[in-house]
Amino acid sequence: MKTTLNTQTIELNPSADGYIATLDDKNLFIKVIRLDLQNNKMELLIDNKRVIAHVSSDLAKRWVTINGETILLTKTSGAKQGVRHDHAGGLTAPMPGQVRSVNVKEGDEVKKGQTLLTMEAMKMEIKIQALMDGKVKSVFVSQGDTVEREQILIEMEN
Amino acid sequence: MKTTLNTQTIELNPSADGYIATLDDKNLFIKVIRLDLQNNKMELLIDNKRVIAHVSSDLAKRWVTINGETILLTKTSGAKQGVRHDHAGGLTAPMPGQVRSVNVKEGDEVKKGQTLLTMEAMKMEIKIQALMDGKVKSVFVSQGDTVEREQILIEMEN
Amino acid sequence: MFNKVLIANRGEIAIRIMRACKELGIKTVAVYSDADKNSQHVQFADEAFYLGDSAPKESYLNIDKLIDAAIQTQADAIHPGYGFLSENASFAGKVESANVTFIGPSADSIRAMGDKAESKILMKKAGVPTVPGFEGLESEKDFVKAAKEIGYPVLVKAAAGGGGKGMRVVNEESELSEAIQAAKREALNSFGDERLLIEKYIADGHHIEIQVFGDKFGNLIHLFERECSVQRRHQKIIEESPSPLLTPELRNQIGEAAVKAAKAVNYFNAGTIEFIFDPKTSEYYFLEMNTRLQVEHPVTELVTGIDLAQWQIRIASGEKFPFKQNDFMQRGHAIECRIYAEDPSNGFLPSTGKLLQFIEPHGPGIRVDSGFAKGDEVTHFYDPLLAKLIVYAENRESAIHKMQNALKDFIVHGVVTNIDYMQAVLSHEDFANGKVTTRWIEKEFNEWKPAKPEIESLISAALADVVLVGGKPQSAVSNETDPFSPWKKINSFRN
Amino acid sequence: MFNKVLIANRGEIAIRIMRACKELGIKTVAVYSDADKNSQHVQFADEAFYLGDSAPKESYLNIDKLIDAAIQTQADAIHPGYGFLSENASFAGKVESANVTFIGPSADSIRAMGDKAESKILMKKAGVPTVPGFEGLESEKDFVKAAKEIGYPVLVKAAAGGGGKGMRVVNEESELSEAIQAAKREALNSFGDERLLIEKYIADGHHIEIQVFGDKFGNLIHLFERECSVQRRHQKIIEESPSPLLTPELRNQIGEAAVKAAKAVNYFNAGTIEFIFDPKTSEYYFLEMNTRLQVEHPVTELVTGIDLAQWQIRIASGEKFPFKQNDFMQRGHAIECRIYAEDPSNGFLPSTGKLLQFIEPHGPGIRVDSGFAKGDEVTHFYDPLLAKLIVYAENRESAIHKMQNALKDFIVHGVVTNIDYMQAVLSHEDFANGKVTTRWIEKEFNEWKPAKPEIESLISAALADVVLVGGKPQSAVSNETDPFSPWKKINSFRN
Repeated sequence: MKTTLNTQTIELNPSADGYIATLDDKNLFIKVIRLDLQNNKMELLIDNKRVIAHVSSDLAKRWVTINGETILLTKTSGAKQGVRHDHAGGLTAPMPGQVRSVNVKEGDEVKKGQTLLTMEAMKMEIKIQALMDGKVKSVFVSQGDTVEREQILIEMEN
Repeated sequence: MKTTLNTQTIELNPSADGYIATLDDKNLFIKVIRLDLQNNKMELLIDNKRVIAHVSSDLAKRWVTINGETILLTKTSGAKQGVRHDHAGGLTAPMPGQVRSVNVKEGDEVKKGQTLLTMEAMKMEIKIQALMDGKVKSVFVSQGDTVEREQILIEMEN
Repeated sequence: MFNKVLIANRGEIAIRIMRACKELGIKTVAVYSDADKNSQHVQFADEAFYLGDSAPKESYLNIDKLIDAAIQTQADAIHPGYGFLSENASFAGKVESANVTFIGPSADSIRAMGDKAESKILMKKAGVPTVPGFEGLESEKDFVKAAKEIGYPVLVKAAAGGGGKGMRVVNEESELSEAIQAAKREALNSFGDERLLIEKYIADGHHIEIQVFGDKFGNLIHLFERECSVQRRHQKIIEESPSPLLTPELRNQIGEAAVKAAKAVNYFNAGTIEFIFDPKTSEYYFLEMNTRLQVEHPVTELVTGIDLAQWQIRIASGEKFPFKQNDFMQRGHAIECRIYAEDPSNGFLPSTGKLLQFIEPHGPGIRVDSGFAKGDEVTHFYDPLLAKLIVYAENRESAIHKMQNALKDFIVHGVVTNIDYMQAVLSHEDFANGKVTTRWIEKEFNEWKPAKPEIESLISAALADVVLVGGKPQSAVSNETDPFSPWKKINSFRN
Repeated sequence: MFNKVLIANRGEIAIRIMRACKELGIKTVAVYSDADKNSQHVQFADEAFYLGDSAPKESYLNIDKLIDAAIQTQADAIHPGYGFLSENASFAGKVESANVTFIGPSADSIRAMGDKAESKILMKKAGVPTVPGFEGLESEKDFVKAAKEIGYPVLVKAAAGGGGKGMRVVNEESELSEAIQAAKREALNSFGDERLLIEKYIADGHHIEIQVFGDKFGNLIHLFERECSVQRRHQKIIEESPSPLLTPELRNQIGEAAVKAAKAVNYFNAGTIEFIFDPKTSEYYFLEMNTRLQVEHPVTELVTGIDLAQWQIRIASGEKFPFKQNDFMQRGHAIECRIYAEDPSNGFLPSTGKLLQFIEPHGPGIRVDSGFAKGDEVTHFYDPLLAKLIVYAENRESAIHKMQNALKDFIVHGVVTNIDYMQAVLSHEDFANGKVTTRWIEKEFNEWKPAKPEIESLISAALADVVLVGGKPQSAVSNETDPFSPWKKINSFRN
């Protein structure tokens, strides 16, 4: 089975007493020592190194904590169910909140870094800025709108 | 749905906004406020009294904790799946352990309270005594045997 | 003693206060907004009262609704927690007018300390050191003259202010005019009051605050200091006691100054006097008083052994505070880390979402004051504080080690947190040496980034999709809880 | 300092010691038997070493296997915990002979305190009060004469004994002969040694013990008392500090006696001197010394602020103990309840099974030292201690309230526990008044029965079958954690 997380592809195959993971043409041998389904916790031997990993899953996102350090990975292939479609060229709300001002309209030419829209969330002002020079294709929200996390606010074209 | 727990029969029927429980011809109105499946915890209103109950299930056994007090109930009817068959007239091991001595043999007449067998578990001696006067029908274990909880040790006949 | 207390707050502090109530045998009432209808504080209370919409002004900031809730639930008293209406003199007054006890200081004390200009004048009169500067100036000419007298850099700040709003650092005269205009504008917008103070700017100061506590009979003592210099965007994230900076003499001096400050406003209940401490000169100046229980009160509880939340309630109910200054000493060392749902590598932007995992650390000397559990939703409506992790150990070094271990065991998935960032801060040499000013984080951690995924993380994530499937492991080795549970089988009631 | 420590124990104490190691930066090795292969202490350690069969003599009591484990894992030291081999002088000696450090006192100290007759003679010589009586008697005539001199009731007990075995109370001369024969027989069977002591029987005594701690350089102090009079079948179930009985003068006196006792055997590391205290006369007598860390050490940690487990390790590695007697004081009040898997209404018979639920309480001032988690199996092979619940508060009354609340929040399903029994004990007037002798429970709680099922319990159990089904609630209201998890769907790897 092949999985791509962020930009890294991992191939997993069952072996006699565990799994073999292949990354960048390197093989690693994995043995499952113990699974704790209560806490989504796995105790593994990866090439004989003991690894305790907590893993949570939310659509294409994978949260992994090993030795206290938490990493957020995004499954970019191999996620069969319900992967959220990332809107190419779209600027999405980083968190739920309210639109405070919309500074551009359809067809405007904008510069990289220009503030297109401001939001308010948790008493903070959040600026939504252009990622590159380009043209505003569509504006989906107006001042005062309540928006959800990852809702598309503005669509750009280059 | 009817359930008998210990000797008490409860009938549950759905109602407009919850359930009606009938016990001893008395009706109680139950509203489910909140369910926490993570912890098998229910928050209920029973006749407008708020009850928070943790319930666990093991075959016919139900463990219920309300307000810090834990009660062990046995489902004696309505438990469709895998109820352990209680062996009529049988004396079972109260806990896992080892048989230290068997003091009777098949056909022996015994008096109520007579020690039929001793077990050792957790460094303690446990006496298995006759519950009433009677005759030993079968002895299923010998000295030194390791026994499991609820394993039948001796069968009696009156 | 009260029979029932309403807690006009949410999250960890609501639960903290409810615990105190329960241990005193008092019934508790939670209040909640739409967003909080299944929150932990609602589940923890004996009863819960719905306030309204998730927006604070419709719920936790709505004075009338809160007083109505107290009357309807027949609560004897209201505890305001911190934030929200806790320092609102008008709220305190209205609560008392409704014949409900306000668990906190008098409305007059809150009012006196609520205005930065007024309170500074009061403190000067009382002989409490304040930052050299002037209040009540109006013309720009007066500000220019004052700044010259004080000496640059200077700070202009809103008299009615708080939270860093309406505040500007001015390094030279040429910047002054613009700074005054900007600060006035912000002050007017935020507080409806454009009055400004001007004072000496202490660049590399430490934030040291003193806990005070008193009863309604004039007994008031201090409970030593908390050092709160680790701040991001003017918000404390790590607090500790004792401060690594203070000598016993300085501690006594500052403590006595704090008592003087509190007595000047006839203070009772729990309060905190914030000072700015200049490590170069060992001088300290009154900044402001927080007329409520602080977020970081647990560090004081751990080093002194007192239960501040319980005593707040007891004092409010009319009990005497039976302790004298000499009854208390600091023992050992306590540190608190505030665990926020925020992204330190992205301007500390709050992070919202469902908590897919939430495992709190535990063990000797570890205390977690938490308002969340696995499955809860972190919304954008309120402060993104998830929990406070507080440790106690024999000394500062041991406490840091304990905190590092405890942070490793704190597992939060579903929102980005500052846990890894805290680890970086704690393991920095400056922190170990106690050389941390309020601007230290800005300077040292501006470029902080979370670690890149290691090969183990990638493999674990890929493997999880295979072995942690549908609640049933593929492997023979498993700790599955209850393989024979009848609840595993579908047993629909209506069938 | 050590690089790696092997913990020759299991359950909560193994985890407690591993936490201490982790905070000191030391790697940990767990050992385990078949029954423990998935136990919490195995999961908590950095590495785990398999010993053998579940029977203790094949695993946790097997000296050769343990030393071999330490050598194979390259551990620098072994911590024995309590129970098992912790007071086995031969084990301590063999560990040291294998060039592994034994974290505890010297083998000589253990040996000297291991024999009740020998240690009593030593203590008399050192000027430590002992129960009036005689050692070394052989003929029945000598016993009769001794008993007459002491005055009835008297106690005969095995010199090599422990745990109540080979012990008889004799109320009058006519019972003496039979008691001696019975005690000798038990002593021979249990310890291979039929020597007996005879001494005054103190009927309504309190069990008061003193924690001592010292280093290898002759520094040794005491850390005050623990009152451990709440006992069932000679086993402590509730311990606290301070004792409600002691005056400051008595505390000092007993403390000094304990230091004298420990110094008489050149003691170092953690140890406990047990005394019997007669509340009628305020006299106290040496009973025995436990040459190891006690189960109830947390109450001392909470009132003094010291981390005993960490200092055990530091002292063993050769560090000096830097504290003087006056550096410590008791602050506040700590109580420990031992949570056992046992049935108090059925002779405290151990209860085994799978833990269907295991929710530990938490909150300010609450500490849980636990060795189990939900899903774990409680087996019949070992001591049925599930966890220790320890609370700290400002005074005894507050501590009792805190404990009562914490016990309410401790939820264990799958085995019968003593939690409800503890609640009954804690809410008894005699306990509130501190009037509890070691025989009090026998007298007051012999007939204790758990509560009968209330109507709410019956309804909840019935309803659970309906609404807690297959991980999916039937009701619209739910806190389900992750409704969209891909792991909910079957995603078999091999398909």
